[in-house]
Amino acid sequence: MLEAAWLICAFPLAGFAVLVALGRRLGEPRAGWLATLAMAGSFVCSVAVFASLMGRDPAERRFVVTLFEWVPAGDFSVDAGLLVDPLSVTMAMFVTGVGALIHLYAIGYMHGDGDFSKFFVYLNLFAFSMLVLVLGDSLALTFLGWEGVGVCSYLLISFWFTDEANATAGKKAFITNRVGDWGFMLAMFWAFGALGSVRYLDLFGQADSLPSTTATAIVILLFVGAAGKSAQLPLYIWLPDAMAGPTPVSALIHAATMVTAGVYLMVRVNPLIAASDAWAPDAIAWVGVATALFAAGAAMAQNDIKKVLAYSTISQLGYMMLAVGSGAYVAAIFHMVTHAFFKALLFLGSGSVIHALDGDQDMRRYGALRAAMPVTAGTFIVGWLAIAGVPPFSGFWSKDEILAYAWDSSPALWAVGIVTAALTAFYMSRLVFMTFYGEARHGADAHPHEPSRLMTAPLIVLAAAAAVAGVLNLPFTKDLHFMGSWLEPSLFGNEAHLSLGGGAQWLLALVSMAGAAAGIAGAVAVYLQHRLPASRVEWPAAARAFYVDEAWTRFVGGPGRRAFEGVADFDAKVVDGAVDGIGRSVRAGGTLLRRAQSGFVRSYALLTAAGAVALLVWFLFRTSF
Amino acid sequence: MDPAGLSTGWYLALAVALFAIGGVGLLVRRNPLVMFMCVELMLNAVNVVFVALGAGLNDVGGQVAVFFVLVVAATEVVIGLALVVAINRRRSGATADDVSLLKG
Amino acid sequence: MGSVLAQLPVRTPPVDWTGLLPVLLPGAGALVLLMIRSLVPSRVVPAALDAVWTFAVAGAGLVSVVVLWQRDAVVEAFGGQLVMDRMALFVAAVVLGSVALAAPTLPRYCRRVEVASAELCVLMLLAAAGAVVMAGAADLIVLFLGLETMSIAAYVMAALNLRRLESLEAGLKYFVLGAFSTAFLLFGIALVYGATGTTNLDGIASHLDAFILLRDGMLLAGAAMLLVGLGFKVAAAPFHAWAPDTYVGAPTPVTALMASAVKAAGFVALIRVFVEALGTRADDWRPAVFALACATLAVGSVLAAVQSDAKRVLAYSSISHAGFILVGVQAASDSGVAAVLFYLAAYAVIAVGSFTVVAVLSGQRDDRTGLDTLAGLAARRPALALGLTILLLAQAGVPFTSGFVAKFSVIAAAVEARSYWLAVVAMVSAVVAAFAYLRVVVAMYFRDSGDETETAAETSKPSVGLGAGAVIVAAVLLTVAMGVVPSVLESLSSTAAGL
Amino acid sequence: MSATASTSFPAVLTVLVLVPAAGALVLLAMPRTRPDLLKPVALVASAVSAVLAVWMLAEFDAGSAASFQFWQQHEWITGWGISWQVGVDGLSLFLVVMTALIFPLAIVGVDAEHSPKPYYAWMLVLEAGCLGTFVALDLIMFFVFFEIVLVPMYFLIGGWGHGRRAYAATKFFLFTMFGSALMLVAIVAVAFLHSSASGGAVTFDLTAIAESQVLATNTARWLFLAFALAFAVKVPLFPVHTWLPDAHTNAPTAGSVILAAVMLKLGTYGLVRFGLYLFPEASVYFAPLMVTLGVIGIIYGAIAAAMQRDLKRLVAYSSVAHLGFIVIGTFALNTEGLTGGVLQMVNHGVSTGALFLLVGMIYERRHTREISDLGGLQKPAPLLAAVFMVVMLSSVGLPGLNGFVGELLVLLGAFNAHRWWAVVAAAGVILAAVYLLWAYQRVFHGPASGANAETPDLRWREGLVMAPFIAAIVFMGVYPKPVIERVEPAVDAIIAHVEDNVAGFAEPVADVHPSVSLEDLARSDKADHNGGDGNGVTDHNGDDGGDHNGGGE
Amino acid sequence: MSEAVFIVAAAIILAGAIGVVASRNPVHAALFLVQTLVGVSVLFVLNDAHFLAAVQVVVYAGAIVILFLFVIMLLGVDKAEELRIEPIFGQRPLAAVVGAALAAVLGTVVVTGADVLTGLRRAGGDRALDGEATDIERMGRVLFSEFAFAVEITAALLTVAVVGAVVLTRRASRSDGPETADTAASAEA
Repeated sequence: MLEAAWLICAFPLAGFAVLVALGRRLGEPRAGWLATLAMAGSFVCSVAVFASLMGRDPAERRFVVTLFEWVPAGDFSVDAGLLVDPLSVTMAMFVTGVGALIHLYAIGYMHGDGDFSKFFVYLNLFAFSMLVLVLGDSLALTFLGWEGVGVCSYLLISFWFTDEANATAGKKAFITNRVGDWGFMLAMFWAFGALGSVRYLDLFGQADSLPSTTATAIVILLFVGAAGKSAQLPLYIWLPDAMAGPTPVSALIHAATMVTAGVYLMVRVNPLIAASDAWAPDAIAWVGVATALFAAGAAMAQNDIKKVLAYSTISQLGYMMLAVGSGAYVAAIFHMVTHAFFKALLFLGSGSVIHALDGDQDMRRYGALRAAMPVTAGTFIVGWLAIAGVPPFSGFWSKDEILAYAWDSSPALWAVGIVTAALTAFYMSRLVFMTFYGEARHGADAHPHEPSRLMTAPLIVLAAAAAVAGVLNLPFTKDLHFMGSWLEPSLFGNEAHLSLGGGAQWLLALVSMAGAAAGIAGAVAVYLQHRLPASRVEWPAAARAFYVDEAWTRFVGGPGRRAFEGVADFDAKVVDGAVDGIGRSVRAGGTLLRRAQSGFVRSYALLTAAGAVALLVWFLFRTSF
Repeated sequence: MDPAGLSTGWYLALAVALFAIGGVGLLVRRNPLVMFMCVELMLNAVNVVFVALGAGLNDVGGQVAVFFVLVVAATEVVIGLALVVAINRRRSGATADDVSLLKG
Repeated sequence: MGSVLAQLPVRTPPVDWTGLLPVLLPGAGALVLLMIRSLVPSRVVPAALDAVWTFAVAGAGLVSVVVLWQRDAVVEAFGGQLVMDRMALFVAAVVLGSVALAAPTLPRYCRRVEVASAELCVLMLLAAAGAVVMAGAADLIVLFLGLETMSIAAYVMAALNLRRLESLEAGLKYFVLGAFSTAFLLFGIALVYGATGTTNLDGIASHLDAFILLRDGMLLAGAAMLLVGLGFKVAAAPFHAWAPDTYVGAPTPVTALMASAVKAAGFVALIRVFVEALGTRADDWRPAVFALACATLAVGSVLAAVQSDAKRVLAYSSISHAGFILVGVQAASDSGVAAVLFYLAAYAVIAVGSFTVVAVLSGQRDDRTGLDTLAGLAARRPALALGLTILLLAQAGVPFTSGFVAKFSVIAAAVEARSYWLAVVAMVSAVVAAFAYLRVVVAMYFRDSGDETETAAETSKPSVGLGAGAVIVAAVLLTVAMGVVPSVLESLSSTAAGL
Repeated sequence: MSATASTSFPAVLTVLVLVPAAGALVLLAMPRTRPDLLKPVALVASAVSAVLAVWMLAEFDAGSAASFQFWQQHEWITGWGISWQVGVDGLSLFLVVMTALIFPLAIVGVDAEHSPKPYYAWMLVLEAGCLGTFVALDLIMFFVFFEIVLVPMYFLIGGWGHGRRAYAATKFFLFTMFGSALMLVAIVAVAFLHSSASGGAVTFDLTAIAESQVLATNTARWLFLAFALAFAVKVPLFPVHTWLPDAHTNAPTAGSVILAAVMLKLGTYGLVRFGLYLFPEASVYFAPLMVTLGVIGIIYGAIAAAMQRDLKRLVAYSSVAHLGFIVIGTFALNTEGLTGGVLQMVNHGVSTGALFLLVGMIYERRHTREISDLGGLQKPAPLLAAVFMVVMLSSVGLPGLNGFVGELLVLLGAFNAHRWWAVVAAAGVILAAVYLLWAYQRVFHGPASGANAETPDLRWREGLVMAPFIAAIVFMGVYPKPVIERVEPAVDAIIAHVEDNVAGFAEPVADVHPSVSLEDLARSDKADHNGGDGNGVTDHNGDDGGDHNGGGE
Repeated sequence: MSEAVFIVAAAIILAGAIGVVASRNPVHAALFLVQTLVGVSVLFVLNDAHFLAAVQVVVYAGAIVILFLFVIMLLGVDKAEELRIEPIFGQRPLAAVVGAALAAVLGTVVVTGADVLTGLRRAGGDRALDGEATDIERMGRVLFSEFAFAVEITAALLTVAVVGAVVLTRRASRSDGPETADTAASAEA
């Protein structure tokens, strides 16, 4: 079955091709169904691959499917090949799984849109690129998927392009990502320069032969790329704007899958991290935790429901990076999966809320919706408990594991993590209370209602997953550490081993539970019992995300633009001016010489005589008397 | 008899002077006729040179050359005068400076 | 005793009449035409006779040249004074060819502009005869006489459009300056004679080979004066000033002849005197020619770029071409001579062709040559415009035209002689000159003749006429042919240069 | 380099060049009464050479791509050692094919706005000239074709252009002519110096001169500069690029297409064939200079492009940036870089050619190229927008499309040769996204108002013209191997030539390690397991990464 | 003796030359020219070129100068030319400088180079001046042997002169008077 791993990518690609060819003719809803089927097919394939991989001895759980030689030039040679190993298959499974659900949901959500089929074209293309990213057997191929998902997100964010804001958001996303990609490319070149190959197997096998500085450089550059994709500081700025896209897009791309690519990449290259200087992982960890705290703070004061979720996504990604930085690769992946479940759930839920309120995204006009849309509310609440870190929901387990490793790597990280956890609990509760509890604040004309089955079904499935995904990797005994042992072959024993004993772990867990409880309590106090006005906690600085984005915008729009215009003027005036100047000076010389051609025969004679004298003088010099 | 009694240099010096005077004359006079006369002066300077050098070389070639120079001088004068006549038909009393329509 | 000597017979030199034909045919043809015209009343013979006759005579001359070319021995046409070697024959061919090319335009032109065609043709032929004499001259005196024959005829022809004051002015300027430079030339001859004791070119060369002059002042001064005189004939700066005015004032077909035949004769004289006779002193005169070439190139191209009159553009461009040819002279080598000859042939065709186009367009008084009169020519007369364009591009040195090959050959000669900077200067000035040609092209193609008020009647659809048309077509075809398969002309010119 | 003639059709290249020229003559001879026949005739002429080119591509022996194939030599100007010598190797093969294919497309795609006869005639002359330049193996012959292309392009710009066409045409002509003026002197000098140094007769045979490196180092450097100037103008490199925007902007659509797709390549191709091959030492010596100029071009061109208000001008400046990549790839002087450079020549030809076609279509519809006048076109013209998007992405260098492969290889090569320049150059990739996406947004996104709302979508014919471009873009992005494996041998030969003739120069390559197989990894895992399977080994934890022991030992 | 003659002749010549240049009235100039010509012929005599001396006087003084005078009278341009003003800026000073330079340079070269003639002294032959023959005989022989062709060409030269003179002085068929505006315009072009 492993040889057929390429089918995983083939399905969405086929779907894409078919939809491009005759998507318009298929029309709604058939186009959507086709796309969904493609995703389902590829999900089935990945499960099959997973199964056959399980059948092998752990050390044999790696497999390379080489389709064809892609770019062979000199020493540089990359194949279009897939690296099938526990890590990539895990990713593939949840990408396709969650993807399929979101496709299903989208059929309902995009109902009636003019470009219905085009939407699914993009979605399938995205899925394909994402799978290439995940399964690619070399940095180059991963980069192919990497940029592919970037483009798809660009296309999907600006899907409703008639609105300038969407278009701008899409452009912003792509360009910001490109900044990251710059790092990725350089890392790729450097790896090639140092090892003569960008195939993962070579990188893994020879990581230790790298000088640690080189390894560090490569890792940091890759992290720049990852920071772009996974919206870490300071390149996160595109993600909040990306919410301009249709909600399924936000759920699939900007919550569940694409944004986690950065984390995946860092986990993927763990041997390089292992080979690099100590400060590299620390830097990653700190950036991650800083992002987590920062985003959580921003999320506390947002009123746009999707913005809240966006910032919370950033914050959760920060957690994952923290995990990567502290060597808890399994925890990172674990949290990535659980996060994929509950964040997708939350987004889809918010989607159906927005749907129900005819596209209104402002929570201040929500409230008391749980009566109107029980299913949505119920599932949403599950998601909330999961992300807030309330046991036994999945989020608790993954986040707790990360924090444990963080403590192990340095208590400071852990402390920030805990604070973030509390904030997370707070703002998520705030969101839930403002949306589903309290008194209805929406206009009378709005009639909130439960969306169609198509949309609720995915919610329920995801809710279930979000609730129980914790069992994937229970900390109690090594045998319950399913994911850990499953991912072993992909981590080459670079996974940090927890040094603190069970008791300490229990203690940390309790603290984090306390943090979550505190956060929820605070939210209850403010938004249900109104003990103190919301304005006290929603400081404007947080509402404006601490002005980072403004700063960027002002720089690009101000000095940046002026510099560019300066260059353009330089080209027009100086460089081109010089060229025209030469021409002009020649003409000037000509007009000057014309004076000599005065028309007076006697001046001509004078000129002739002068010339004669000159010649005579020259020959006089040559004479020998 | 022996012309070398008197060095060729003297003749040449004289010729050079004559040539220069003629040249300057052509440059400073506006009346075309006088300009032609100046050309004649220059040609005569040449003649002197030819004869003197011929004598110095004990060779008749110089005298032969002078003979042809005379012929050419004559023809040139004829054409020159014809031109002056033709121009004066159109513009009587035209000086060399007056015919300067073409310039630049 | 003297009486004794008087008894001795005068040994008149042997004459090879066929060898003399290239001179004899145009000269005698001129006289015959003169007689016909002066004896036979003009209503009896058609007006076109002059041109036809001229064409025929020049053609015959060409034939005789071809015949002589077949002989491999050097033809001593008239004792040791006129030696029709291959170079002389080549130049004779160029001269006669340009006359033949210039002639067909005349009937219509003379009728339109009211120029005395008979005299014009007579003078053309005599000038040609003089030019051929220059080409074959083995003696400075002969050279000088040939030059005068040609020049004086040219002075007259320049002034021949009596109704146009500019024409007379052109004649006068050409004449005054010509006479002035003749004086220098003669002085030069005299000094060289004094320095070497002979006026015979081979004599001079062998004398300079045989003896190392302790005092070469006289020789070099002579060289300088000769350079002035001949430089004037080929319009090398700073002796060029006459050229633009004369070219513009003279009747256009005459201008064509001046740019082709007269230039060719002047350059062959330059080669005979400097490369052949004074070849041993090349180190002395090459730098001077270097300077002249640079000045000529610069003046010609830069001034051409700022003209607003097509004829004047061509005039200055012909100066810059002279500069290019000087580059070949400066090389002072056989390949340099070959390059010069090639260039002369190529440029003669181009020049006659271009000036013929101008002649066709120049209107009743032969003065409508401004660039604005060319405006929109492409729309009115596409073929004519295309022809002129090709000729102009050839002058700019665009590949697949004779112009490119010519430029290439002189550049090659210069580089071979290690004068790289001259080559560079030449190429750069070629770019500047190209700008001038492009302005003409722009006028013809990219500017529509908007201000067609009173000129419309005359210039809107100029009638080319059979003769001129044939000439232009021939010129264009030759230009392109020489560009695509240059090897023919190349081998001819190298043979002529003794390579 | 050895040379082999084609047995089945020895004269193919000569015919390839002559067919369009003959077509031009035929056009001139066509009766004025049948203007409708002009375009078909032109199309046939160019199509014939296209077919020949494709046949040649099929016949081309990839195995011996380093040697000149379809080689043929005739006497031309024997007296001066000039011969008609043609042949293609891996370097020129795809340029020839691309040229031969793009011309028919340009002729089909764009109608002459007026006076079709001269228009198509000039197009064919232009085609002959371009093909001639790519196949010429004699210095003079190369120069001749290199120069002759100016004329038709001059008339195309001046006669069928817009705006300040006369100015642009003249500027183009003189600027490029000036560039090549010195090259002629250099060419002649090379030939003479070669013959005097090697004692043979004067010859302009490229291979003969290049293979016997007899010139003195300093002389060669000077001559290289003269050549480089000519090519730098054509490429164009900063700071001699300013003819390009004017020419492109004012040229008719087909003109800009050819200019961008084919004529700029004359410069880059020249740099390889007559720079590296003829003057290896000088190329190495001046490589830093050229790379610097290339990098400047990349950044500078991109920034300038971003600030243009005229869509066509924007694309023109983008060419400056893209050609910069080609130059740094060329002067990285290693296989990856040079291969990437050659690849990028073709890629840029395809994508920028397509871009200019699209811009032309937009202009045709809206009669303006001012970006500010356009907007929201995607609504009325989704297909046009989609095609534009694909082409744009390929020009941005998106993996999976052709632009990426070239850029990747170029940067890889450059990174090994001039690391920090490559770092800067890679930033150009960001800028490319900036100006192109911004332009796309301003033109296609947003609300469509007024005339923009009525913009008609792609017509059938236009679609058919664009289809080959899209196909090429995708194919060369997904499966460039067939192209690369024909280019690379020639590239290796050039690099080897440089290495042989330059003392102390070694191709800057990556230090390659033996490839690692799954088995090796598995084995190392075993070791790792046995070592690491004990109770919590503490030296494995996150913060002291210094002594992480990675997967293999 | 000969020195004295030379000095006198030189004085006459130079005086005449200066007269030509300086005299305001063309008629006077012509007469000064005659003076110079005669002086030159004296120098010829001094060099035993009696034939040339004769020709000099006959052709030049007799024919050419008369021709000049005829034309002067014909055109009535015998009015005095205003010599004090010089329309062209800087013409005279420059002319003076150039003339002086010319004289100086030529002088140095020629005089220094001439007292030892580098040319070969021919012994005997038709060309030798110290042979028995009279100079007329000598010239005759050389002219019709060595320079026969040159003599022939003078025929063509004279023909040109005749034709030229005729065609130029013949009244133009339809002369359109003093030039009009558009002539000037075309001249500007």
